[in-house]
Amino acid sequence: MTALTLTNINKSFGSVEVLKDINLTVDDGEFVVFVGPSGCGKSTLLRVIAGLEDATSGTVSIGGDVVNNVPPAKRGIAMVFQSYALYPHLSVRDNMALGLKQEKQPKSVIDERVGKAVQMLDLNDYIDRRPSDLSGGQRQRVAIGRAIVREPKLFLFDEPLSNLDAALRMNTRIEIAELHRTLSASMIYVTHDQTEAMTLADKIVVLRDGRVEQVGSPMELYNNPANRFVAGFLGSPAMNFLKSAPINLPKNGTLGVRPEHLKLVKKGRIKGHVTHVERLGGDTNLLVSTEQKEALTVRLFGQDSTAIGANIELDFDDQRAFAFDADNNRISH
Amino acid sequence: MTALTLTNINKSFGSVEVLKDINLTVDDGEFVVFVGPSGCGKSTLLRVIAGLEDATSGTVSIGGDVVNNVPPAKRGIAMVFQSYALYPHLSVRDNMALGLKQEKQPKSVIDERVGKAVQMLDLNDYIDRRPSDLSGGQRQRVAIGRAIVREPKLFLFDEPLSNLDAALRMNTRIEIAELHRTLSASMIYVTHDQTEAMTLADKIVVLRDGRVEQVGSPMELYNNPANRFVAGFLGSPAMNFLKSAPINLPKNGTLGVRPEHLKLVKKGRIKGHVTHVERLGGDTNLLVSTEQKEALTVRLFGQDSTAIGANIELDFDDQRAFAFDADNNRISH
Amino acid sequence: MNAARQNRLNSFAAHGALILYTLIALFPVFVIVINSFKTRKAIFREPLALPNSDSFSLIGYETVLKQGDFFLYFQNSMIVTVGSLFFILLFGAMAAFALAEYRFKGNTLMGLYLALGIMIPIRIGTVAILEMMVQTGLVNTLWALILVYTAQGLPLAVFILSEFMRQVSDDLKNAGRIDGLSEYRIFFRLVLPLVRPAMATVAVFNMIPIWNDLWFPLIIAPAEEVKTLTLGSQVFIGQFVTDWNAVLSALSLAILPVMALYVVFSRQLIRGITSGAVK
Amino acid sequence: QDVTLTIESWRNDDLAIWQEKIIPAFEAAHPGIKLNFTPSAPAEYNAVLNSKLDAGSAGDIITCRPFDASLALYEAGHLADITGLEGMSNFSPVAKSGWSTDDAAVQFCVPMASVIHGFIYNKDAFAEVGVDVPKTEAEFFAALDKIKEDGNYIPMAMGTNDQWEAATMGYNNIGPNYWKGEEGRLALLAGDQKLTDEAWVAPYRQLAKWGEYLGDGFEAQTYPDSQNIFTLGRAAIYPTGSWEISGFNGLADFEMGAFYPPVQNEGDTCYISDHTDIGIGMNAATENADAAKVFLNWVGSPEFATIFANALPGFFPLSSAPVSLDDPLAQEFISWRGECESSIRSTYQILSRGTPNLENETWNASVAVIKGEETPEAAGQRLQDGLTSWYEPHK
Amino acid sequence: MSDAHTKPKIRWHIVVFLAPAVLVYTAVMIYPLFNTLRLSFFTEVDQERVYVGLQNFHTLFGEPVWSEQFWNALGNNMWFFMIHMLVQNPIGIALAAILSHPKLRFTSFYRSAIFIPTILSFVIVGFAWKLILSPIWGIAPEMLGAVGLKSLYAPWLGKEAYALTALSLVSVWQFVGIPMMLIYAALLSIPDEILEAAEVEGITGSSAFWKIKLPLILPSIGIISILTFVANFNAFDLIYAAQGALAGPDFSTDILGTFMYRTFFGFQLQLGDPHMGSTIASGMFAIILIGVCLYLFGIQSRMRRYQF
Ligand SMILES: Nc1ncnc2c1ncn2[C@@H]1O[C@H](COP(=O)(O)OP(=O)(O)OP(=O)(O)O)[C@@H](O)[C@H]1O
Ligand SMILES: Nc1ncnc2c1ncn2[C@@H]1O[C@H](COP(=O)(O)OP(=O)(O)OP(=O)(O)O)[C@@H](O)[C@H]1O
Ligand SMILES: [Mg+2]
Ligand SMILES: [Mg+2]
Repeated sequence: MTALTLTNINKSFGSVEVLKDINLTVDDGEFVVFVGPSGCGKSTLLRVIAGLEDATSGTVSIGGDVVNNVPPAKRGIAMVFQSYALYPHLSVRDNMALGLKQEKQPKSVIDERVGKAVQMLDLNDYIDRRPSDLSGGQRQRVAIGRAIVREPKLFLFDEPLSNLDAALRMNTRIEIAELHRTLSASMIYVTHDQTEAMTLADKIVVLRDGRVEQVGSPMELYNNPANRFVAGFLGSPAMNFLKSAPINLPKNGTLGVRPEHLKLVKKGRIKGHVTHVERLGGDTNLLVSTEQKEALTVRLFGQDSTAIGANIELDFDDQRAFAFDADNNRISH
Repeated sequence: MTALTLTNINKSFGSVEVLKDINLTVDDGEFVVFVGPSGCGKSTLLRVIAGLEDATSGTVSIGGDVVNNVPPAKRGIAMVFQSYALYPHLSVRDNMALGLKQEKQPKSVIDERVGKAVQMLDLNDYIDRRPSDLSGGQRQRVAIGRAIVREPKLFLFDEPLSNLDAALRMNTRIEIAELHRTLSASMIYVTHDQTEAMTLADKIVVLRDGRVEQVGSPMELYNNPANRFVAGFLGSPAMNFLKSAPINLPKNGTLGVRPEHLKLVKKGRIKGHVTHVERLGGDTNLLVSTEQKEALTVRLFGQDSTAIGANIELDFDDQRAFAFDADNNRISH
Repeated sequence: MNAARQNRLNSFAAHGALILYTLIALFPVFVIVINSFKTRKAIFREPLALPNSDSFSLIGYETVLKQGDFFLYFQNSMIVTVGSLFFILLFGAMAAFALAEYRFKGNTLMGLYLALGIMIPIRIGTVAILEMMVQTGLVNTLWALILVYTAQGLPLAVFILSEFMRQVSDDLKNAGRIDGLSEYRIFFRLVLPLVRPAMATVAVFNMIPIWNDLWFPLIIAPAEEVKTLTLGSQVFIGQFVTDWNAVLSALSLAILPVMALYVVFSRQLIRGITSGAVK
Repeated sequence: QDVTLTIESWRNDDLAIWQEKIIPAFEAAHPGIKLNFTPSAPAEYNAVLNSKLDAGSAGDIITCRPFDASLALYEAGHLADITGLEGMSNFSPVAKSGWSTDDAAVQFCVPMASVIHGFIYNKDAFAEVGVDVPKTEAEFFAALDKIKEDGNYIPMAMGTNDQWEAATMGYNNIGPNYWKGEEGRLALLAGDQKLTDEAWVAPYRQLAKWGEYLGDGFEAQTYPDSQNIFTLGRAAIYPTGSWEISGFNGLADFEMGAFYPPVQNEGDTCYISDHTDIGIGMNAATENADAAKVFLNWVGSPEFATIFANALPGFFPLSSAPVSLDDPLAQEFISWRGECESSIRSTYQILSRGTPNLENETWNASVAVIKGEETPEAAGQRLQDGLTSWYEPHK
Repeated sequence: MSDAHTKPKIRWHIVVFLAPAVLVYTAVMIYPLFNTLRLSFFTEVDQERVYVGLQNFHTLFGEPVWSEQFWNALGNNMWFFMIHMLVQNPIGIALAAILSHPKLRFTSFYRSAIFIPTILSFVIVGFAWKLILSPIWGIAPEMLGAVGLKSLYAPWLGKEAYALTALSLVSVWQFVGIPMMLIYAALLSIPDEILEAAEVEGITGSSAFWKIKLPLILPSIGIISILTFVANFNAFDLIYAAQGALAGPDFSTDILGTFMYRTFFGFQLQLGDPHMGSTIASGMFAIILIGVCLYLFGIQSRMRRYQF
């Protein structure tokens, strides 16, 4: 069964069209991640799904029922806001418990669920503080906890981890994945983080300027991007695009090669010199300027000693390269 | 010359000690990144440097002068707040221009600097909107722009990129690096992002519970962490820690191996089975449970086809492993 | 209207309650206004009836416009009200900001001192005030009234505004400090615009007693050229005979300008004025 | 160089008359002196005037309330001594009593007007119901009964909401017949009579009977309500004073008549309250004392008396010079001066100087009695107790 | 500022911010007021002002003629205040809560309409309500009659038992706009996102009000309560306009303000007595000061404010 169906959703703020003809299905228990540039309408789409914003046209159905006229609370959703939106007058515990109390859950259930969330989010020490006495990351965890305790059918997360530190982010990410598995709830998740998108998603939705560019599993999008935008948006560092490519391209076409698919070789089709080296510990990125003055990134596994200024030659496996036409659409081989 | 010297800084909120005896030097033109778990005091330390919060004890000197009693505006700094703190009643342009107008810069200078920042941050379309009509990421960019246009001697960034999408984040990161180079301004930067920390920093300061755990260049910290905390905090996925290790360890000691240093081998010292596979496109993480029921992460370059449940054997290069004693301090070889 | 979020029933109930209360609020005003257009006999014979061809009369308005320089009074009232409000808001907001923003010795005491004034009716200080005005030669000037009303309005303004100013995000003010804004500019450019709803509220509160005051105009500025509207309308209330037509007309006329001022100020009651400022 | 005299007054009502009649007449006769009449609302007058006098911003000419209010101003040095003013010779001692020191040695205001209490009635209503003007108390109540029975008219228009009507138009209106005017009043002042004496309690007894003839809800009826009820022709009798005449003339579209308070028994001497009400004096601090004296002298002159009396029928000049009145109703009132003995209101001279204030108490008691909340005897006792507590001759 | 010397630097801006208000206020308000309150320690004997210490207070509280009036006025004042607290403020808050609903239409119309009574002068309010409640002109009886409740009618303003309550309600009618405005302004400053978060949790309508909005506007409610307290204990005009200085019937509507005014400025034949008047004013001042201090130190200091 489908957990959520969006049909021809449009949304304008005044004369600004923010969402344009969005169609999307989320299956029961599916984990869908929205990605897209800042301002492309991700939050707005979440708000339309939540019922906090009315679509200008189109229908939203949750669990098979059209919910255009159903108030947010009755949609069986929970939402984590990008701005946290904590209740400033309530302690951490009460922030989480309020929704449950509203549902008239017995105290034991409330205590248990809140206790579990607190545990999971490592908030034990702060349980009686108010939001104003918490750090940014702590606030964000409270906001996540507030959604978790409600155990809804559909979770809406708006960049829930953006303020967490790496360790906590990883933990929480794994917890969310686990939550997803155990609750078998559907989840819609907005993020800017490649790792989150790739690891969590069953399905990634790439949005751009209020339009859906492509929908698919992470590997599908990674390996088969429909167009240059998607190809460039997924993957970090981003895919390299070359105009003056060593292979056959249509007029004004572009060649796309992912940084990890470029190999340092003695003799290669691409020549250039290193302009900058980013050492990340686990891997190293070389920023290269080609003979044609195009910029490239090369991703090397492990720590590399190539120095800035070094002249290098690069090559790649044609099978792993992508070709885009003048309209930036992918040319399939 | 030193751009900033912190001497014995302590800071308490009431009875809660948030910063404990912090000593730190930032050289002229240096790019220093603060990392540490959420709530460890990073923002507080930035605020003390900015003069927005008085240290309970200790001295702050900027450019050689003790500035404990100098108001923020006179310290020659610019700050990007974690909460953005945009002026809600001013347009994007005016948000950026306000500080310059205050300095009585000629209109041409203001226009030029604002124009450049707007360009860099891709805010052209929003220049006349108010913050309330912007998306989260757009707001954050405005906040960065506001700092950039002031061209101060010392920048303070509190997680400036956490709401940006990958592409923009990378661009802005590179812009900040360039800014750093061209302005030769010193920068202090709080982030949770490994990549940002590793690529931008001349020097990383790891904080924990209000204390400095270790200071050093990114590679220094990555390759020579002083203790288990630092080792675990830097690097993504995080370092694996094993109690029951195949090498000699002191009593209650721990072995640390980075995920990328674990190799899949036919016959290895560590045996286990795969519990989960994270496919990130460019690389693949295997989550492994060892025979001793310890959890491990293995990072493989490229796309890997290992399936969940597979029994695998792992090994590592002893030279690249770390040993920690019972107090979690590193035992140097 | 937002279909998903708005329960039709609730919105009916809300409108119902508001309409009911609006009727209660307006009924007496309605009585006054319709009666100001009637002959005296009709006012008292059938106070509830609308004016009809028989009972319609503009006699009250004619009397009002004939007696005294109504437009001058009007202008005086305006000057006094707007002038006083300006100083109340400016000085009051400044003091409120100092109290809300800075920790300094005697902060609480100063707050209490500034609040003392709302605890005693200023009328009992009339003689001393009048003496002061006589000595400074301000008697029978609009300045005298403006000064008195400013002093009278300050305590309340400080009290309310400081409460609202505490709600303005610290990060925001700090951002301003780092941008090099002086404390004065932080006040004028950041805080003042953000407490506009509160300023409007204070303005409205103060405008009413000032506009309607009879006492101080009567005592410190009774001269013809500085008479206020309220004082001017008072002419129609006699010892034994009251010209009800004129009183009703004058009062109906006097509602309009305050109403206009109210509308001006209430425009400042803007939803979400601080939204988007902080995450 | 023209001098402008500013006149403080509570008589908003008279603004037009001053502007249209009195001021032109004076200015025509006295070039070089201009008048500026600046009345304020009666309720605030005392407070406003006192404040202005204390602060030194009051006008040159002060309209004087009778008795203690003005006496206090004189004693505080705010009103000038004008005993020697020539115009003062035009007034009788009784007329002057309202504005002289207790020993009558110093005069500080020129008497300007008095008002006479009585009852105004609706002649049409009387004709319709078929009642005659009552001469005695018995006839009075018989008439009231008849009107009440008839049901077309409220027998008597009076309310107790504003309190003062009950005392002024009730107690002090009908009272002089019982305490024999000045005789009783002076005896009370001297401590020879007490408020518990029959002469002082009896008026309350009559008042106690009034309640049933007043309109429904008279408890909440205000003074303007009463005026309107009567002038709109809804009530037959209106206990009042001559001050209403000028106002009522323009309002009532029926013919009005007046009768003085009915006596107890046919043939008894009738007493009326002919109360000195308005005086006019000079601010001791005025810089235009000479001009002010010229003006005050003119106020004392027969010329002023004639203008004033005809401009404001119902406010009768106190000047000894005879004045002829054009208004028939006013003429009716003033004619009683010849028929009956005159007196002033009992509480005004000296007796309201202490706390509790006898005038205020009388308001309160009259209301309570009319509403039946206090017996006449209890009321008398309460007032007497209050008086005894501070007034030496009664201790 | 007294602490200027002990600080390393005088924070001149604090002085500048405070100075205009403090100067104007001290000169035109505090000085005259205290100059007048001072009079409560004096009395006038033969046109001379003599110092009598606490004698006046002794008179006020010791002599039944005075003390009975004082306690009567204080009691009435309490009732006056109670009615405002129990009727005016809840209605004001309720109206503001309804009005602040984000999607409700015509709110500015309602808001203005409900606020109109507040901008009327006391003269007009007194007149209108006397006319409406008057038994003579029949508006109230007729309207009650229209719904079959004519028997409930009584000439309220003229009855000891009802007059004060009736006037309190008129005053409530007049001033409901004030708590409404303040609360409305406070409600507006609650960020939309918080309310939306609540909405998603099913906390809407009245529970959103009780659980989210009310706690967040508590500081404003505190201000309103204390303002109501102060305003009520200073009240005067409405009673004066409707019932006169003697606050009839039989002093049943006499409150401290009318009592003080009558005594201070005099009335009809009663001469003004600034000394006893100031004594009463000092008493009022003390009562209000105690109330305000209780609030400031007992309640406000414990109340949390939230920054948005
Ligand atoms: N005003 C305050 N009163 C009391 N405690 C506070 C206050 N501000 C911050 N804290 C506490 O101080 C600690 C440090 O806070 P800080 O904001 O510096 O953390 P941080 O390192 O910036 O965290 P994050 O990465 O989550 O933003 C936290 O535990 C926080 O709860
Ligand atoms: N109330 C509003 N009025 C007008 N425009 C708005 C409003 N809210 C959002 N927008 C605009 O709509 C677009 C989409 O906003 P939205 O918040 O959905 O972006 P987003 O994809 O969530 O971005 P981010 O990743 O930066 O949070 C933006 O360009 C934004 O400026
Ligand atoms: Mg968003
Ligand atoms: Mg922080």
